[in-house]
Amino acid sequence: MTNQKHDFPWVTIEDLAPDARFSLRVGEAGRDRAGLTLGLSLPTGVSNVVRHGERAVVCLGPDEWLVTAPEGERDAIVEAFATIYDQTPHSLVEISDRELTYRITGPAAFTLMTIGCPRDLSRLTPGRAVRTVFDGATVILWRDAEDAFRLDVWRSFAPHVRDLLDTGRAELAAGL
Amino acid sequence: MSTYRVSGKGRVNRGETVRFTFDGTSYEGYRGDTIASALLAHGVHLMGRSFKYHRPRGPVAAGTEEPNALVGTSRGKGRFEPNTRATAQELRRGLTVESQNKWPNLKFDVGGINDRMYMLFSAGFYYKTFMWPRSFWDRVYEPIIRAAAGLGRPPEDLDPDRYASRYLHTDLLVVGAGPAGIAAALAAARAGAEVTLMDEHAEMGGSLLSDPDVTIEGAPAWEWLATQLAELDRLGVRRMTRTTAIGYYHQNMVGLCEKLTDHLDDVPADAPRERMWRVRANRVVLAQGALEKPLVFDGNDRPGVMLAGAAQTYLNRYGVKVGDRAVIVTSHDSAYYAAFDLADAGTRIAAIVDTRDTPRDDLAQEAKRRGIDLLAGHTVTGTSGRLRVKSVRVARVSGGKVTDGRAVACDCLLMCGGWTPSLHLFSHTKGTLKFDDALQAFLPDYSAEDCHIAGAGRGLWGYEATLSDGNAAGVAAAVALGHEAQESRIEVQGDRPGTGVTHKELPTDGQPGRARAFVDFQNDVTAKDIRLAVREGMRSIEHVKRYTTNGMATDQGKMSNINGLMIASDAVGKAPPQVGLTTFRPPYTPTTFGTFAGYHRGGHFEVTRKTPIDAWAESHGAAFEPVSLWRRAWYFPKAGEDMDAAVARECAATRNSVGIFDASTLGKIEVQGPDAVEFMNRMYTNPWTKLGIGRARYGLLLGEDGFIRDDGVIGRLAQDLFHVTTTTGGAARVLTMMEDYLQTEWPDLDVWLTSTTEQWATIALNGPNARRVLEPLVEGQDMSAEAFPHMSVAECRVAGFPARLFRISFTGELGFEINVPARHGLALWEALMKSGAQYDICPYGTETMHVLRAEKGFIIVGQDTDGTVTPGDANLSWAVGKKKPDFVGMRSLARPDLVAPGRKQLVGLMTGDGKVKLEEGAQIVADPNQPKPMKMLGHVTSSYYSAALGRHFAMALIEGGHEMEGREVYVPMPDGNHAAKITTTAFYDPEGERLKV
Amino acid sequence: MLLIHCPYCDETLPELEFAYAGEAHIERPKDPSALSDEEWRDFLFIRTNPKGTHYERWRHVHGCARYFNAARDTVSDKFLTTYRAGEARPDLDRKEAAE
Amino acid sequence: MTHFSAMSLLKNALNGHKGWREQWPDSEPKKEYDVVIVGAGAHGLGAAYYLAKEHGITNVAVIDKGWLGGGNTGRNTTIIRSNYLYDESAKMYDHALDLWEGLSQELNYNVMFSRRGVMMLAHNVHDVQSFQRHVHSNRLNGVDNRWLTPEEAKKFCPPLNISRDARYPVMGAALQMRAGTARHDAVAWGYARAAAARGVDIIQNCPVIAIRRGVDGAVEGVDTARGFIRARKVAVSAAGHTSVVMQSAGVRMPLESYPLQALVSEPVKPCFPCVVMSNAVHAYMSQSDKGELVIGSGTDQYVSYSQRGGLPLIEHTLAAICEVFPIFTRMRMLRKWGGIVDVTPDRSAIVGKTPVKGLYVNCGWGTGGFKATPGAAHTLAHTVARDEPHPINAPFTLERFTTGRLIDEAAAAAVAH
Repeated sequence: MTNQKHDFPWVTIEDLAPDARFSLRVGEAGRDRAGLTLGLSLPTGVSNVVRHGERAVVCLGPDEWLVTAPEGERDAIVEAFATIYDQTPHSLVEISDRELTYRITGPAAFTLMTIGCPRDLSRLTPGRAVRTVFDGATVILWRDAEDAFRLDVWRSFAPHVRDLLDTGRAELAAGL
Repeated sequence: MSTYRVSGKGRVNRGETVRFTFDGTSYEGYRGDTIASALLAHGVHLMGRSFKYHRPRGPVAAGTEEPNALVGTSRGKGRFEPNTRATAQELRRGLTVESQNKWPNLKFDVGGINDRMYMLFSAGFYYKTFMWPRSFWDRVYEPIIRAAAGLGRPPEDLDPDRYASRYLHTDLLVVGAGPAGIAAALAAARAGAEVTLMDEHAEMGGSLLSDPDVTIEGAPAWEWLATQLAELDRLGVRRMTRTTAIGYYHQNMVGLCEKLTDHLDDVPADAPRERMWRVRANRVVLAQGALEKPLVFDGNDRPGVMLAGAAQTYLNRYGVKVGDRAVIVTSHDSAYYAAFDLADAGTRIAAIVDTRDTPRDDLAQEAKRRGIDLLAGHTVTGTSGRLRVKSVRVARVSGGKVTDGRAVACDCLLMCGGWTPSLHLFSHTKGTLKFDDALQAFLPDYSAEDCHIAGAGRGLWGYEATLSDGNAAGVAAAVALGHEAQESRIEVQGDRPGTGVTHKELPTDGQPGRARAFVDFQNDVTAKDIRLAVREGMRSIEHVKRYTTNGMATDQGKMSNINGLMIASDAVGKAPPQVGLTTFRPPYTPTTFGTFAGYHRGGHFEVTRKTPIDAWAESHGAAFEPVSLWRRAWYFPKAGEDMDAAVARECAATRNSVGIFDASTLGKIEVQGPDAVEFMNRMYTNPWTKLGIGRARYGLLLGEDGFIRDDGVIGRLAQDLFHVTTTTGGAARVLTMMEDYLQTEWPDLDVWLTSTTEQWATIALNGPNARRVLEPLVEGQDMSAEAFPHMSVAECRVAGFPARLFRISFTGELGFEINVPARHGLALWEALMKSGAQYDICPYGTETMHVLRAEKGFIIVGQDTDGTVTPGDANLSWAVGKKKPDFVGMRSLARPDLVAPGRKQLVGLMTGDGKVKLEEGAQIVADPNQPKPMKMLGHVTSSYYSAALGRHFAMALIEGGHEMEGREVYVPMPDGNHAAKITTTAFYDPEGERLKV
Repeated sequence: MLLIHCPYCDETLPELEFAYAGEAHIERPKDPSALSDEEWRDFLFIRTNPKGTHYERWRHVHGCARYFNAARDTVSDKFLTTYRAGEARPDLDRKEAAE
Repeated sequence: MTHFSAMSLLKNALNGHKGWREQWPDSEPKKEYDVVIVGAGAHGLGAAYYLAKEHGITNVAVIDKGWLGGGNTGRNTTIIRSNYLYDESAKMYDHALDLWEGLSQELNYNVMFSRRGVMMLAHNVHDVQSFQRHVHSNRLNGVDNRWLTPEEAKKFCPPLNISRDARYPVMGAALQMRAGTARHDAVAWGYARAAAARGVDIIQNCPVIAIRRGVDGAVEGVDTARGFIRARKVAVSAAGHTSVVMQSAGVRMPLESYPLQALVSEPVKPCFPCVVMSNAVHAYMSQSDKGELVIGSGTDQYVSYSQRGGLPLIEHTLAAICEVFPIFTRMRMLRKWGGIVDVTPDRSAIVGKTPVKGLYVNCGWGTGGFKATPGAAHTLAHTVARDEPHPINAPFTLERFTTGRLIDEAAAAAVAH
């Protein structure tokens, strides 16, 4: 990449504090009710994100959503869904501890992601998120802005992913 | 010193000298030189020895296709590599170069004896001999053959360098930055396409770098080149140099290897040596140009004999003339330009030998103007000189007769047998080639991928033609990508167009059987080897290649394939396409293992999964064992303890008081929904309908073939909610299998599956004191035996953390498994250790877990089962719901062989005195004195020392074992035959009294 | 590495996100116990393995996690189409004519 | 047939190698044969040779769609071993090994069978248990196989990394000394030459279009690109293409064909004295007589006849090689290629009769077919000649998929062939 050296190889990798996370599974019939329970309309179409206050919901599959919320809202969400279960069968599983999250920001963030992610990241426009693969590990990849990504990684895979991110950052710093 | 450097020529940086050594001698070159150009500048042609005959060789080419000038290169310990192409490796300060395949030295090589005996070493000679006496093959012949083979010496030390990789998505990838590639990239980029342009050389320009005198669009070639490259940069084209497209894979995925540091004097910290780019392009333009073919004649391999185009490159690109007195032999017009350039630079051209009768008039005039002797309708029949060519024998060819042979003195012989379109990457796509009779070359035909071929790769010649074709390919690609673009002709003055003819080996006035006319230089394959192969029945080019090894050298046939084909097709008597073209295979040029391995070396080779409690285990001296991707604490040795001692202590502590075990790696799946119980009924062998809320049950999972796949304890937390556990290794497999059935066979079921393996940290507490340790920490659950009996599950708080608490036992002792959110796993562990201190709580690892479960006869799937074991075989019929209409694997259990007598069944095995440890995997026989092959009844699956029983015990799978209880069998081991009695597998506390607390 | 169109995500994505899952349209019998040993064998083991169009299953395992079906040419490895689980085998001739 | 020997080589060397004649003729098909074998790989050619030599059946044609030996015979990594777990497999592969040992002399063609030893590395407790089971079972079956400590393994193969810190530490190894490699092309050529010398016709570039059956259901012959060839016995030995050929006879097979890749490095001086297999890491390597490191990769996940194969697999394979042999990172891959392997549900072969009278099949060798060559060929010839299986191939039936009597080496040990 001989003509790319002028790219400022600056990138920051941060560990984020955990928030409340749920895997929400519900059929088409219950989708509206489930959304209402969260105070929003569940996004349809994989990779779409809907936010409501500090809550964010991303559609990961045709009947699967990842719900993130501040830790303080955890119990309220659990209780709210419990009350609708009989009329609206669903599965709400808390997974707050399943994944760890890294935030990758900076002008070289995009390039850093390409060391592990086989997707065409230019098609993941800011504001969207997908489940994908990073160096063999399943991850939820959020693109928060042009040069800001988040990776949710299963806890035991996280050090492996972090190690590669650090290697890549050092490589960028070396200018090659 | 460098007598062959021509002033005013070349693109090397004369302002920067670079010192390096070759076979211990120090030389000076310039920045931008290759090893070969720098050595040639000192008049050194001899750079290597050939593979079979150890013939002295010099560079024949000026690029990566070089078969002869292969050297070992090094930059210090761990950074040595064999078989580096001297013609491609750029000089760097301190580069150490050594020649290969010679002893004691390059000029005098004992292996050269092979050359004297060449008549013995004909094609495939080794298939015909070395067979007697039979034992000599292993001990004598093969070791000699092996020692003689191989080129460079292998690396011996660990490589300190790093290797990297990236993915890249681009609209258009242009492979090759010669004139056609540059024109294509520019045309597409101007139309608005996003373009990546790459080239294997240190700088872009391709053949233009060797042809400074043509004028393109009014500008001298190099000026035009600089302008175009600047515009490419302005248009944002990603330009990559020192980057080789190694392979063309499915759907326009192209692998690129970028060399990042081999040309640098010093390697920056953290810089990778090479990077693999996995490029996915919407469109690809292949502009790989063409490769010059050697001519095949006796002695065409002596140092000083090289391709005319290579000589032109050494002169124009590196400012090096390859000799003082040259003879040119050619069948193509292009060599004339090499001759003219060399003549103009001061090399005396002794003759141009044109194999064609009528040279192009303008070329003849130009030759005449320079006073060059032009011998049309001539051939070369031999050369002389040992370490450097001294003279060339030229002769007239008329009416098929070779006459008037005479020697012409020279110090270099420049040959050109025409040009082969470089279609390697196209060939990787399984694109088809068609033979062009006029060009006598293979050209691209059907393409299986979205790619365009441009320039010399399509058989075009001359700059105007290739530039314009490149432009057209770029336009076509841009249009295909949805841009608007118009083709335009790129005008060239002083163009160097040309045509030529293709030959088999050149005619000779000598004895053809004695001619050493090389086709594959490195592998020493001669024309007569190829004819011999055909005579022996090798009629397909693949057979010829494999029989003679033609095209199997490190240049992968770039120099030799077409010449070999021409000769073979002549010998077979068929047209070349009917004899075939061997497939080009990736990589385009040899590529380091490191580049492919990329980041996946050392600790990063593969993920190592660790539990939240792993760090505690590590700091407390645990030994670990790998289990699938996890590492698990195996045992916790105290000072002076070996594994047996540690395990015996851990077992005893658990049985006598309390043990603590990290079970976090167990797979966990949340099964939830109105149809959860129906789903469980269909997946598992067991019945689930009547399992009460708050109760747990052992679950057994079969494959559809009826054999055991997985097992685990499953708790029912609510009417519609099951907490399923799986084996550590089976977690992903089981969830995949469940999803498969749910999504594709039973989509009507209202149930959802979520992996919670990593949500929970799981700690098992076992032993008579387990409740005493746990109870003080529990809130929200009555822990009494009545309120919380064996096989219960509850949601409560433990040590202040929300928990899912199971009362289950894999040890036969009072046991609990506490699941807490993973972030609290370590804190819970420490809380339990603290609470258990007064009971001498003992952390134990997987080995103790295995012993304790075996004492109870509990199976480990994968150890006591092996993919051929049914529930009945494993004493688990009780876990199969007899009244269920169906479950996965049920139908297979009724297949004839699964109900036939004589199945291998799980039993206990006890040796007489209990002092012998039967080896796991040891086989079981009824009669240890029978001759081999013995009739084996089964094998030992698990074998341990039991502290509780005070003896060794084992489990085994034995034919008809369930009927054989009490019978004696034998276990032959290396130390002798051991008698053992077949027992049940309930070794310890068979009545389960210890759970009733 | 193949590029695969996921009919649920409606995106064409690298093979590394997907897992192959064998021949498609082999439905598990509703009542396996009613089958002869030979019929059960056919379900378990007999595969078409064609040289040409192959109907097969994939799972977008590192994505939406759905199983889906594909028609792929086993000679060129090119996908002819992909479609959702449960949908009928597409009429490829008609599809081609329509495109 | 010109006898090959050091003398004949010397004699020909003196006369400019003019005396060598074709090793086998390129035959035109006759109208009828006693036996037609579909597939001129080493298995098919070997079966023809043994039909002629041991059963006196010489009116035999071996037909191939391309050039002989051009399929998996010429595309594999040439590992030969017999230390299989199950009696059925051990007997088959050991039978083959017995034949390998005298094959050069028998065929008068140096197939360069090299007893370099095959070492299988154990990287975890499960591997240790599994390989120990192999060692024990092999010992009682009379099959050579022994257990090595990591240090012994390192001594046997110096480039091996036995550091305890490795991601996949070596916990021991099973070594079969009698095992090794052979020159794959020579096996096909040697059988072809010896079969042709006994009257077998080898018909190349003649695709079989269909197997023809008569009204009674029995085999009548094969339709080929060069017309119908009558034969009452047809043996299909077409590796990855078996399903397609069998389908034409109305027999559906429990087979799937997958792309398998292999690769070699540039040649270097001898540095790797044996064959090493590491199933857990997926690394298989030896060094050829020419000096190339010969490396087996894995199969792609999908059914394919493209012989193409993807890049990620090669990346993984070479990462695995660098994990087990870290000094080789600077070695260079010279070429990689693909083959098509036919895989059965239990990863063991099918050699024997079919439900169709006169139709025989030899297939399903997966990645392990080369080592079985003489054994498969020999027992197939027996089955065809006598219309009943040899005791050694008797368990390798099609019926086992109905009865459930599988020979599942892979399930038993997670071991690749």
